[in-house]
Amino acid sequence: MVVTIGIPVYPGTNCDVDVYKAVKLAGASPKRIWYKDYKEMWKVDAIVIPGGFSYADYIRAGAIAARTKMTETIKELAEDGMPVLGICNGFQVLVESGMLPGALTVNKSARFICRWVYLKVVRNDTPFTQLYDEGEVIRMPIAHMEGRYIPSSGFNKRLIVLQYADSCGNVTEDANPNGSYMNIAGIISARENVLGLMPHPERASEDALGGSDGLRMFKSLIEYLRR
Amino acid sequence: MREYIVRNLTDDEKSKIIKKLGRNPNDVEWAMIDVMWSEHVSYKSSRSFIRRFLRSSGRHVVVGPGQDAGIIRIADDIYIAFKIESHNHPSAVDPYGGSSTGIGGIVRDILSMGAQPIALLDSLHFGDLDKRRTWFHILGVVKGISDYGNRIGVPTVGGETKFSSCYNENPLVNVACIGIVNRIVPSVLNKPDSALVLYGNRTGRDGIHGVSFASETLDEESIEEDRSAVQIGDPLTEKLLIDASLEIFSRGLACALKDLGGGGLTCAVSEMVGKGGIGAVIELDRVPLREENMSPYEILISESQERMLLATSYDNLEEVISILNKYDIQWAVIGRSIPERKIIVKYKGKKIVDLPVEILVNVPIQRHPTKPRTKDFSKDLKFEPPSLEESLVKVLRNPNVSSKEWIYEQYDYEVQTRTVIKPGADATVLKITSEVGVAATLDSCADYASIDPYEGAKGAVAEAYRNITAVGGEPLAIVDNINAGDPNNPISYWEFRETVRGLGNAARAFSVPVVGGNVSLYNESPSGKIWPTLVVCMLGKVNIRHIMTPSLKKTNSILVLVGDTYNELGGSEYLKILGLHGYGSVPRVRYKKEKTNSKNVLRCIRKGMVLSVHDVSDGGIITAVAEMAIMGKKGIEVAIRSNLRGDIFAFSESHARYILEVPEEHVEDVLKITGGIAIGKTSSSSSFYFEVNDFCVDLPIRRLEEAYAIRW
Amino acid sequence: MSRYKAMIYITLKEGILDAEGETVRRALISLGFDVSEVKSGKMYIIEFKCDKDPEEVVEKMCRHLLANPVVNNYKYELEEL
Amino acid sequence: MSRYKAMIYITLKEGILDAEGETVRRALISLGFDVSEVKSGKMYIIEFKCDKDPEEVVEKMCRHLLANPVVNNYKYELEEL
Ligand SMILES: Nc1ncnc2c1ncn2[C@@H]1O[C@H](COP(=O)(O)OP(=O)(O)O)[C@@H](O)[C@H]1O
Ligand SMILES: [Mg+2]
Repeated sequence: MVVTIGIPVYPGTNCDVDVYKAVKLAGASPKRIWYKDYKEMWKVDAIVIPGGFSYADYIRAGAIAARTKMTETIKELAEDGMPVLGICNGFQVLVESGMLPGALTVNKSARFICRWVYLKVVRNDTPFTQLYDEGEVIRMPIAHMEGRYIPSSGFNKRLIVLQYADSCGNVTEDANPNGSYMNIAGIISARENVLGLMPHPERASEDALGGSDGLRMFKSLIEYLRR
Repeated sequence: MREYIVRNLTDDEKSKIIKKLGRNPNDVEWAMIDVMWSEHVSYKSSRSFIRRFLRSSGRHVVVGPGQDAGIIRIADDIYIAFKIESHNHPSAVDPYGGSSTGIGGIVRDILSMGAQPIALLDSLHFGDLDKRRTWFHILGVVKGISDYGNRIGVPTVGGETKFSSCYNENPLVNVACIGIVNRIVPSVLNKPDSALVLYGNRTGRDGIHGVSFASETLDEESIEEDRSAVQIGDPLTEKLLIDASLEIFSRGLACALKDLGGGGLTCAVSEMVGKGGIGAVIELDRVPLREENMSPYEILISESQERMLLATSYDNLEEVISILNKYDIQWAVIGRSIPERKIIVKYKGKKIVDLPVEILVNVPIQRHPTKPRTKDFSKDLKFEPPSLEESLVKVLRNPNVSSKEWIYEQYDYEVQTRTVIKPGADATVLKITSEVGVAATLDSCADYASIDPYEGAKGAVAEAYRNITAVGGEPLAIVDNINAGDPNNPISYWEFRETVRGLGNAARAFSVPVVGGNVSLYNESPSGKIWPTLVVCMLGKVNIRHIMTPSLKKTNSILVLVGDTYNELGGSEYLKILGLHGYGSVPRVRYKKEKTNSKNVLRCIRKGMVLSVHDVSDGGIITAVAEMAIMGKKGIEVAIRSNLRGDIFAFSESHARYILEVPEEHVEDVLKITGGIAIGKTSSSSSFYFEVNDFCVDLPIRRLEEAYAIRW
Repeated sequence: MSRYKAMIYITLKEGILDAEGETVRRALISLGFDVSEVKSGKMYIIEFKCDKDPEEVVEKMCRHLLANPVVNNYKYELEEL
Repeated sequence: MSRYKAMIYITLKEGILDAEGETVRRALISLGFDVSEVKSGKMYIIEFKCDKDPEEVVEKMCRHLLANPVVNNYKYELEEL
């Protein structure tokens, strides 16, 4: 079965081609869709919102993109149960549009950080992480200015899927690159079909680039869709 | 003629122009001639030396100097465009705006060749760290590059950062961009009756007199007065501009393309048609404006950012427009090309400019007197050496040497998923296909050039050559940026000439042609001038399977030193920490040795006989070994006997040297191939033991790491 | 329809680390100023037209786009042009 | 030494491209607001101590760090605490 994955492209999105390559490598059929062509999203099996700087991150990262017809469409599809993965700016769009709880704000250092980090896989019972082991430590790069997760009131810890950790999987303050609440790197929606994460799995999709732990995230999703 | 319009012309040039034209130009015409005759646009003071010393031939050169960027072939059907540019003056006044628009400009240079921008590099030179102004420069420049480069989705993958008081008032911001070319789009148009489409940002009053500003020395007054020369970048528009342009190229709709940089619309139009032997009619009313009541001369010379000029056939116009509309980019058909060699500008129904193209594009060469600096740099150097331990820690902590992670971590160096060797190594490697990669480095040796400009220029080329070699690359070509002082100052002009001469000779000797470059003069202020600073951007070709990094990989492997060490401390980091900069002879470039050693090191890498490689440069052998140990988190034990005094051996910055980490079983072969010597081994302990004659360092690696990884 | 100008100020809520403000505070101290606290914020000066209650319109702009209720406070001044 | 609170507002000078303001304007329009102009700016609320003229101190903070006189305008309000 051919799995089609829709990749929305907003003005300023810049990881769409990287995600396209990774999704293809993982075995699915990717489709980049310009934000004006949002109706094309109806035809896909799952959505990956890529990173970048939609609308140059003006106001707040993801804020303007979250209020476009494209995002409204994605939200409707997610409400119908379609899996949606938001990476970096994609995660920011997800929280800004209310598809995920909380907010993402300026890093503790007030600087942009590009760095490879270790992550602990807290949950492997999601469509996006089923190919990892629970508690497994994986490596991926982060690259963001606004990645500090702030919970909204009544935050449910069950939603945490990925945490920044050291190479042994200890969730320490030192391992927290941006000051996120509880070292949160990725969370899932209550319905468990929308995942947002700050690290870039598509940049860790090939050993030549420094690691391939990220590729399994796309493979997980594809396997889930095939079932 | 209003004086504020004409800033670059001498009286002599003015009368030449009147004679050639047979009449007095009007105000608008004067303004156009003026920008075209500025140093920044015309290279009038530098062209003669560049022609004389820089020749660029080579099997793999596809486009040499003179275009928006150089293009080389690195494999059968892989073409790479690259170019470097300075944004020194704007960055001195507005570091954030200056560096970000520098990035925007160099990216559009690459774009205008029809190439897809895939990487950026930055060479930064700042003043003393104990000056408030230096911090104003550093923080603004780095943030400017980060905010702009990251947003447009082009990774900033490498660079260099150096410090000296000569840059206090005149920091240098040189940025380079690399692109992949599918089909070259010329910047020259030779077809009359093509539509000229201006697209991108609207035109505002910003950047008026930018070129003149870049062609003058800086003083307080010029800073205040030249406010309008400063521009602010708009990365969102730039990103859309890139995407739209790439789509236009891929559908074959571009006849010619130019970015609007220095000299604005005037320069873009006259160079595009002028070099193609035709002319153009411009309808100025059609230019989309950001501000009301802009005068024709302001519209013609504004340097507002993020604008491109495209020539396309009228048949394809509709398709071009639909692409621009898709990306919400402003556009206007502002004119057409004509067979007559004239630039005609119409405004409000009247013809306001009618100039022969030649007057705008054929600017006569200007010569200035030169005067050698008579300084005896071979001056005897005698001093009591402090302890090696203390010196090593000081050198590692010196901002010229210490890790630049805190800078490159603010740049997205991963986007586009090509960065195989990340910043922090000797050169960056970008993956082009699963086999072929490009190695890239930026280097300068201004500290040597401050003592001997000729030898320093050669040194910058040699260092770049070694950095490419060290990652496993075969050096291919150069683009360069020469930063110097006021050409009217005979010593500055001599330094400039010596720099060009050194660059030219070295490039020829190493068979690494110069395919493009940029000159930035007038880096002088009342408090002094900069050291002549040649920044070399070199590209090499690598096989992705045979790449190397400098971090030590294993314990109990052997460290091999390749290359000879001389008493060459002049311009070294060691003398700098001792407060003796200016004494001693600078490292000499020995072409033959440099080439042989490079070839031999590459051979060892390709045969899989080495685990890590680092070239020896700033801080000498001991620093190179320390960096390898710090990056690889491995202990080392080194013991060397030398005829030189121990500290001199340890810190000499002689060229043509490398440190290799070699597994036991390959040591014999590696020594045979390279003629190197085994100097020690890696160990499982966490200590750094380095002994040379009766000098010795024995420190925990952690101590060195603390010094090296200093963060600001 | 009347024309208005709104000055909108957006800050971080009490209790949320103001990373930028903190950086500015440290920079000011290193420059020799005796600074105990810095809060950073954003400001938008907006000229708009409407025929209903302008205050309601500005509230809407803030809640729909300019401020994020999870992290931001906002306030504004309104002026008829 | 007295304590003061300064509210500092920093905007771009007239004629200098305000890309953020322009993007926000378009976003507001697409959300149905009738907006003719948006200017973006920054603000800092600073608590500090000094024994000389506080106005002079704030001027210095602005000129030395918070604003670049080449591209920015700034204004402030001062309050003794
Ligand atoms: N301004 C900068 N931007 C990006 N990378 C930088 C910058 N300055 C230094 N680097 C990186 O830090 C590393 C060390 O730089 P440098 O000491 O100049 O290396 P080398 O001596 O081998 O030329 C390189 O990988 C370089 O790319
Ligand atoms: Mg090196």
